[in-house]
Amino acid sequence: MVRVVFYGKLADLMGRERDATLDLAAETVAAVIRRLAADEAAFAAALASMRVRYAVNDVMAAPETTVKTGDEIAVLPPFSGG
Amino acid sequence: MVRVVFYGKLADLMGRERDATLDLAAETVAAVIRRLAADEAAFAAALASMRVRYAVNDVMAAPETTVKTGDEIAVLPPFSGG
Amino acid sequence: MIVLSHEPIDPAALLRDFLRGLDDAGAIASFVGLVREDGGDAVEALMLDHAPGLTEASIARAAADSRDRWPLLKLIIVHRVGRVEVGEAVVFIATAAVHRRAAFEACDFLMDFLKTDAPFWKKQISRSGDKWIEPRDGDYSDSARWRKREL
Amino acid sequence: MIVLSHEPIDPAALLRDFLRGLDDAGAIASFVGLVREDGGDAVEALMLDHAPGLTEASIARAAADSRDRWPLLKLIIVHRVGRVEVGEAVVFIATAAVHRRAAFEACDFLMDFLKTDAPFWKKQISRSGDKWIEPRDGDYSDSARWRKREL
Repeated sequence: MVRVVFYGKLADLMGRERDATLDLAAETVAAVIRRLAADEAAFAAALASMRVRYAVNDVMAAPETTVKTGDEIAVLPPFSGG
Repeated sequence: MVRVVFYGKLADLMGRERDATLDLAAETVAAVIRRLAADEAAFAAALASMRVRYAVNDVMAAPETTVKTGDEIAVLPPFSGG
Repeated sequence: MIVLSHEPIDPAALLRDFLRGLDDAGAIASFVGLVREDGGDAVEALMLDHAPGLTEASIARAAADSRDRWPLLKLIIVHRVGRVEVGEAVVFIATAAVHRRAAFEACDFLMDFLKTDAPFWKKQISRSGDKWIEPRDGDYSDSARWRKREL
Repeated sequence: MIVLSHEPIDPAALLRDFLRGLDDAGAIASFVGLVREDGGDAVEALMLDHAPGLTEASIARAAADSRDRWPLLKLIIVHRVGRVEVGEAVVFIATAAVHRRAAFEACDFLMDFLKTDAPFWKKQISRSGDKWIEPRDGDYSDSARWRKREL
């Protein structure tokens, strides 16, 4: 099980966080997100429409980064601060 | 008679202001300043060592500008504000 | 100093504190970003989402980067999170240096960073509905200025 | 607003006043110049000479010029004259615009103007003696940036 946390407009769509099961002991961020998107057309459409970045345990991470049980994936739409 | 007003390091040298006589009804700023410098070697040296600008009656003016009785010439060493 | 504030911030008071004990610094640049009425659209507030932990770490890295690039004597970055009403300050930055070029450039750099590269998400709340704000094209090109300079 | 002040100025209070009633402006850049200790030389104060009338008119022209170049909603320039003690502010500038680039650039432009093109003369008073300060080479090249842009 990993926790997936959504921010910005993705939090409006998915809620702040979800628990996601892992099919293997270690999977990539991309695989976890792909599985969530397969179940939710609106999330899949949102991912396709913007450049999303990820963080694992509060560190920016490429989609190829592997996660294991207990890790937290942050799903980050384009930033806009200031 | 014109009033000549000095600023910055030139005021330390010449005092804030002097009255200068005119040889003609209208003379150039350059002529008035040249006459003052002829009498004061330190002022002549200072003029030679820096780029001095002039104003006549509170308006920036070229050395060729003519002045008449009652006018005020400001003698301006390089600016440094802020 | 880096602060994420859930409460309204007072830029003038922050500037007053910042100016204390700056005997060696001649130049202080600062920036205030206010939530503004957006033309016809009656904006009521911004909602600022952030990623606790990640956002602070990201700003801390940008602050360290600015100190590597410019000889700064002091800097402060204060950013609101949560609901920010129209007319309130979203952000306050101040930078201090011996000479003004360093202070100006670092302040400018840090604002560009906050606009496009810090984990914040801004939703505009207005009478006509809510919408998520994306950076303007100008914000991206502003940020790119600092990357070009590295080449 | 342009002010030449014989009395100490309070940049934080000036910023507070400036921020009032800026509903349409999202971006406020400001600059504070302080009299600083000059390394080993124990500076006590600056004496700022100016040419009453000429100095105000010159700053007013630069302010109008900045409004021609950038879409400014408000600006303030406050400059000390007379004796300014170490640690006191010599100058405060603030500029307000819808977007930050205009505010930053106008503030930067006005400071460059004050350093090299406004009729002020600065004498440094220190324990080792008094000396008139000339702009640094960097001040002249900073000012020249805005003239190049006109070509």
